[in-house]
Amino acid sequence: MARIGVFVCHCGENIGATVDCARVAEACRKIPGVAHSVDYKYMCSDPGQTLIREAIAQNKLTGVVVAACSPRMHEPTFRRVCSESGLNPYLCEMANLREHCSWVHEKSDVTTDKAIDLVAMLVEKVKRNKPLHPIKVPVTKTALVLGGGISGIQAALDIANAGHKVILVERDPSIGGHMSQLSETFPTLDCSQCILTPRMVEVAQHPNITLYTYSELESLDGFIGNFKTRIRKKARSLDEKLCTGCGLCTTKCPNKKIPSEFNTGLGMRTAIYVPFPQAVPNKPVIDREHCTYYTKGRCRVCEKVCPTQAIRFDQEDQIVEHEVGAVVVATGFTVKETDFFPEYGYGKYKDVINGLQFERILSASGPTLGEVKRPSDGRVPETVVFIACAGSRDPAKGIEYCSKICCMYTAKHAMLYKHKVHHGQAYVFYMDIRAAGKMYDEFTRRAIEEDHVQYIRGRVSRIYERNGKLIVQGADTLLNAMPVEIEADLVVLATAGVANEGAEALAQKLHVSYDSHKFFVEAHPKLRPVETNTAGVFLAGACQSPKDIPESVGQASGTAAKVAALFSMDELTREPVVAVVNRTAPPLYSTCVGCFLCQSACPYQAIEREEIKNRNGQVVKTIAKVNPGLCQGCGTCVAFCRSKSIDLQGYTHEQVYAEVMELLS
Amino acid sequence: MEALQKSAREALENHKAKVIIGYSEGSGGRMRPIFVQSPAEAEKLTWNDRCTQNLAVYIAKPEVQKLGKPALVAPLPVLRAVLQLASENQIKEGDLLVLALSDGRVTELSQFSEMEEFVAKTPTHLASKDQEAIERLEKMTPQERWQYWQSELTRCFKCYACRAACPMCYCSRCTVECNQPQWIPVPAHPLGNWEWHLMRAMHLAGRCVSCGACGDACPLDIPIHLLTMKVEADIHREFGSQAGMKVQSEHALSSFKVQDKENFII
Amino acid sequence: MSTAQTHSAQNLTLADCLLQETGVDIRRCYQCGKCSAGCPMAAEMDYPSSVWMRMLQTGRPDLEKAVLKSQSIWLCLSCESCYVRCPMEIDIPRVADFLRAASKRRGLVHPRARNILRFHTAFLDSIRYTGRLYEMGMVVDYKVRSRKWWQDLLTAPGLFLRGKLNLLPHRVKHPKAMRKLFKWAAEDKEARI
Amino acid sequence: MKMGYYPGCSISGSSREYGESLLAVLRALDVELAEVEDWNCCGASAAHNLNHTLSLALPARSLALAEQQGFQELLVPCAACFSRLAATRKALMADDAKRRQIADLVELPMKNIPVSINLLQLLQRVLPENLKEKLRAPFDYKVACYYGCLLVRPAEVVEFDREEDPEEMDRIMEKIGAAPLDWAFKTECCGAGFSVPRTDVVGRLCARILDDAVSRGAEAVIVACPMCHSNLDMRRQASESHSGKKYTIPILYVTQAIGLALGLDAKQLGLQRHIVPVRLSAGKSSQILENAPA
Repeated sequence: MARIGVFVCHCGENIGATVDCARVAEACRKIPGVAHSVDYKYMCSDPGQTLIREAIAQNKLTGVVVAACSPRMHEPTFRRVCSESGLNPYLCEMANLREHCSWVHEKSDVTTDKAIDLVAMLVEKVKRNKPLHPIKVPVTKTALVLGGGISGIQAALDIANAGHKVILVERDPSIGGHMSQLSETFPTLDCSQCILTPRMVEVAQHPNITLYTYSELESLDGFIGNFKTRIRKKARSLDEKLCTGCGLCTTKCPNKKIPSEFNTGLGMRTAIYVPFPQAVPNKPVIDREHCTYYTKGRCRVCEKVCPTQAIRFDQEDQIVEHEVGAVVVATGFTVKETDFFPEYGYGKYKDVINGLQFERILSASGPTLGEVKRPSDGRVPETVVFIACAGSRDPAKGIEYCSKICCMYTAKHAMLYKHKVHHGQAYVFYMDIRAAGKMYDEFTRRAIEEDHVQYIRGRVSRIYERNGKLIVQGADTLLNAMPVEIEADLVVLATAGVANEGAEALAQKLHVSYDSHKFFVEAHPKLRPVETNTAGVFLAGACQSPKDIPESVGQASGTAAKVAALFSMDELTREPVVAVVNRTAPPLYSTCVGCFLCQSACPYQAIEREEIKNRNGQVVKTIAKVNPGLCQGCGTCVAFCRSKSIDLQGYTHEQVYAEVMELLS
Repeated sequence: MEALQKSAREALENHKAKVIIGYSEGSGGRMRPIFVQSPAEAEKLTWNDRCTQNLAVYIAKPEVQKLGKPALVAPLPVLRAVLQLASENQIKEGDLLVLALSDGRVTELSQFSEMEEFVAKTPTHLASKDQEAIERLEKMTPQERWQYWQSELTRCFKCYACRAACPMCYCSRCTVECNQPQWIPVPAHPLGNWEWHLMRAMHLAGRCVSCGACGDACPLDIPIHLLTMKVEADIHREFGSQAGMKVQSEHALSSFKVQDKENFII
Repeated sequence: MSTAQTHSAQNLTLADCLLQETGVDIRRCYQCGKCSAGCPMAAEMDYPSSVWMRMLQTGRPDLEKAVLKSQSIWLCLSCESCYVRCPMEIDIPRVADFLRAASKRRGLVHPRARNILRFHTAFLDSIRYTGRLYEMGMVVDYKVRSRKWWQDLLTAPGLFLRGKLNLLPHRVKHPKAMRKLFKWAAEDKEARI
Repeated sequence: MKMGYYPGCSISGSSREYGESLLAVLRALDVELAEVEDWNCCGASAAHNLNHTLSLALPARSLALAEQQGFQELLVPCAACFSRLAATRKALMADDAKRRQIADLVELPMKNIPVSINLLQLLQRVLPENLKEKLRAPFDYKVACYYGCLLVRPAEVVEFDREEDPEEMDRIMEKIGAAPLDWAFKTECCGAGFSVPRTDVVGRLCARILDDAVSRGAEAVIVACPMCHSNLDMRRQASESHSGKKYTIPILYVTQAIGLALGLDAKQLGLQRHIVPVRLSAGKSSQILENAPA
């Protein structure tokens, strides 16, 4: 027979002023199974807790209902009190008299009646509660970092420096990401590569970091603390141990006319190549799509010239497997191409380029060695038009968001252009200048005031070419929308920052959510910005939304702190509020019929298949099984199960039904 | 008809199947299922407009499974039921042979992919009387519709013939048999009847192949098939998916998608 | 002047009426100016489209009246270049149609736009009676209305000699049906704002 | 194949050479047209300027007649008519109440409103792949294809080609041996409905168009709309007085260019009706085309 204790809290005036707490305690005393019922001013205070402790001991209580505030704050408090008194903590429930009753109603008898109902429901539930025990899972103290841009580098270094193993996976032949392509960085105008390359080298040399470049994630299974990952190491066609990075092969390769990805198509590279001089690792790869040996079956010049005989034409992709405890996703973003803009010529004008291309033109390591020359004819542009919001904040183009970084880099571009071409004229068409950040607004003001960049508030309607000039048709909305037509030599579109190609497929492999723009979604926009809905998978940098360098680095360090905190424990303790598939006596074994509709409904991939075998080892039935490591206790599967074969521990059908029936009675 | 008998006979003779589940004449002008186990019996198989039972209901039954690999005489709804059952992991590839009927022809199908192809090119519209009845219901005001179903469902005496006739009702323990807690009251009172039929409609949402067998089976002629058909049509319209079309189907109502709107969560 | 006088009885702004009648919501406009930038007529307009969008957004009766009195709304050629490039997908030519109807209704047509209005009226009158455009009749009608007797006098003989001018109108078989359409359209809600 | 045909008022009047050349070319391509009986003016561009409902009602009557006469598709060669008819169909398909009202007024059912297609869409379909082999006199000139406003936009109404820098007419010109130019004013407005009340505006807008075409070496401007044609051809004087330059470049309908390439008679194609004489340089396709103004 149940012996339930009811403890009604006044929460000072919070509940006491509206609800007649004494009457609630009095009424609850009459509920069958209630052995003890009292009210008290502050149940969470020390004397209040003592009250509960003593009552459990004296009345041999089998369950406790604390009628007080939201369980968010004090459920752990009261469960601890029960636990200390020898009662399983999951036999304690809270009725929320504050948020659900006193704060939302006027003082009246009906309000008190409702409070009594709320407590009575919980009493019926607690009568059916079963002792539960926290779930313990071990933690593998190795982190997987996906993406070797500045965010991935930062996260990897921070985790490695905290003493944990890191596996860093980068899709391209070298780490460095977009930051390695930039010329200078705002608002300080310091050289991007100069501050990045030491970090890249540190990654390569760190004893705790295993680096896989030219590699991609194949799969990720398991759950927090216990992931299993498979990584595809694409064939470099080269024995990395033998290669010294002398670079002879890349200079001798006869196939020199391949648009360089690193130089955004503005420069050329060879078929065997290192993407840029500071690459880490400084070992080439053979681009099999373009290599004459792979396309036509002859050449092998690189093989002949290699002093260490490192070339391996027959090398195959390799799959490596690792067990990891946490994942940091730092796969970055990309920018829209200029062919995204019909009104700006569908990408057919060579001198209409995007911001990343202009970075390469400005960069000392770029195709023009840092001299500003336009792509079509190599002339120094005398008039350059920069267009902000090219694709961003443009619902018609399907991108309604602000790409955040363009205002700043456009100001930087215009400034650097003026620094290099003193007599040149720079125009910036903008809608708003979004320069919120430390020293950011000062930076854009400097472009206008010191470098005399002409800012025109308005969007460009059209660009067309005439006699080697680009006619930019805009309007000045601060001057009664007066038409403005500029004959430009070069136009730089600050195109929208968008999710990487393949982001969706990656998100599905990682089981993380993504938004309609394929950016990965954080667990909470304010309070859990670096976590995802999948426990143990964290987000850093622009794969979550466009971000500048400081923000990406900050977020990366945030993920590292999360990972380090996770790795500080040998075991994870998890709430036992998980779903369980029932088991019954043979020949049924379980009422589950194995339709597995719960499997597709589960947001956490927590449902597995379990084969039930008879004594002879034959499979007699395949039923669903919930992996308690992955289950988040959301209850979706419970709602879907037609045969009511799944129950959520702590919220079983029987418990919830009893609560509802109590309310209806 | 002869083509059907011939195919059935061959299937048995060539050991492609051990038992043919089909239709034969019963008493009083009604059709009944027949389980043909020898080639000689194949002549009892028949096929006409009165064959409204969904024979897919038998394939999961243990007593039928004991007879060995079955071949199922399958007009379109039966075939769709087979595919839906396969999508719900109730049948495995190769466990079943299908003698699909359409336009008086018999097509032997053994692979799921063949069945999917067959279904895809066959029109799946509802019978005109059902379509009209649904349209009539749609035109009613919510009050009128409430009245209508109130009067229809009050008559139900919970014989569960609808459940027995439905190939999708294959649970080894039905919710109505669950008494801890007792979800659906056992007696046939109006509230309990409502609960039963609403639950049945919800459980079939996104799964009903619109065969109408439940309505045909009802001894009181309550048109309960309209409930599930209407839900199915709505799902088809809203989500584009249709039950019983593909084995690897995205179950419209039970597939979590990150793109699903979560605007109800603050 | 109170808004009650300016607008329909419900104290609605012109932007509200526009939204109700046409479904076009000019509150979406964020003043990027792309419409004005690409407008072939912007240079001749007193208020280019992005400016009158802003004026309407304020909901101020004086600015609304200024828009309806402007020449701009009559200069819109409905070439749709603003609409296809508008990042907010605002149907600006449709807004111009609405504003012209409202301007005419309230007698606020800009003096320099009256010839444009006269031309449109002559055009519609021509089809009101014959069903098809009777170009010569329409031009004569327009000349009577606009008193621009001499304009085009030199081109007409050339057109005639090239067989480009019909001397007699073509009439549809059911002129009554045409008149019915005109009568029904005259009760257009937009024409009443 | 028999297709519904909605000529529109201009083709029946001031732009009859468009209709003549169109019929001649389609006859040569074995395409039969059947004119919608008793069609009426679409109201462009006056109706939508003054009364939105009228701008739907006028085209709706012609569409209803076409439907009654059993047409599922209508060829509408005038870009303005095409735009009005297509927009009306779209509006009425989305607005049941208005459609029923108009159906009652015109006493016709209006259930399956025919789809309007423009001339380029039709040519896209009917010009044979091996057209080049059939040409008697390839039209080997540098041409500027001028689409104007309403042929390609807004995309949701016309559902054809690209809104900016369209390509279909260029492809057609390539098929008859011409060299279409990449130029900047393919879709810039010529002033359409302002021809009479604001000839000055038309002069300014057309001068920009002609300037760009001429400066890039075009020998002819090709159009597929009577409004564009009359502004660029008939209003040549206004353009010249605006820019102070003299333009001799002829304006040809796309059908006239095709007709010439197919070897049809210049008169049959109505070339003599142009205000700006069609003089194309000799020595290329060994044809000298000249017409004295009548």
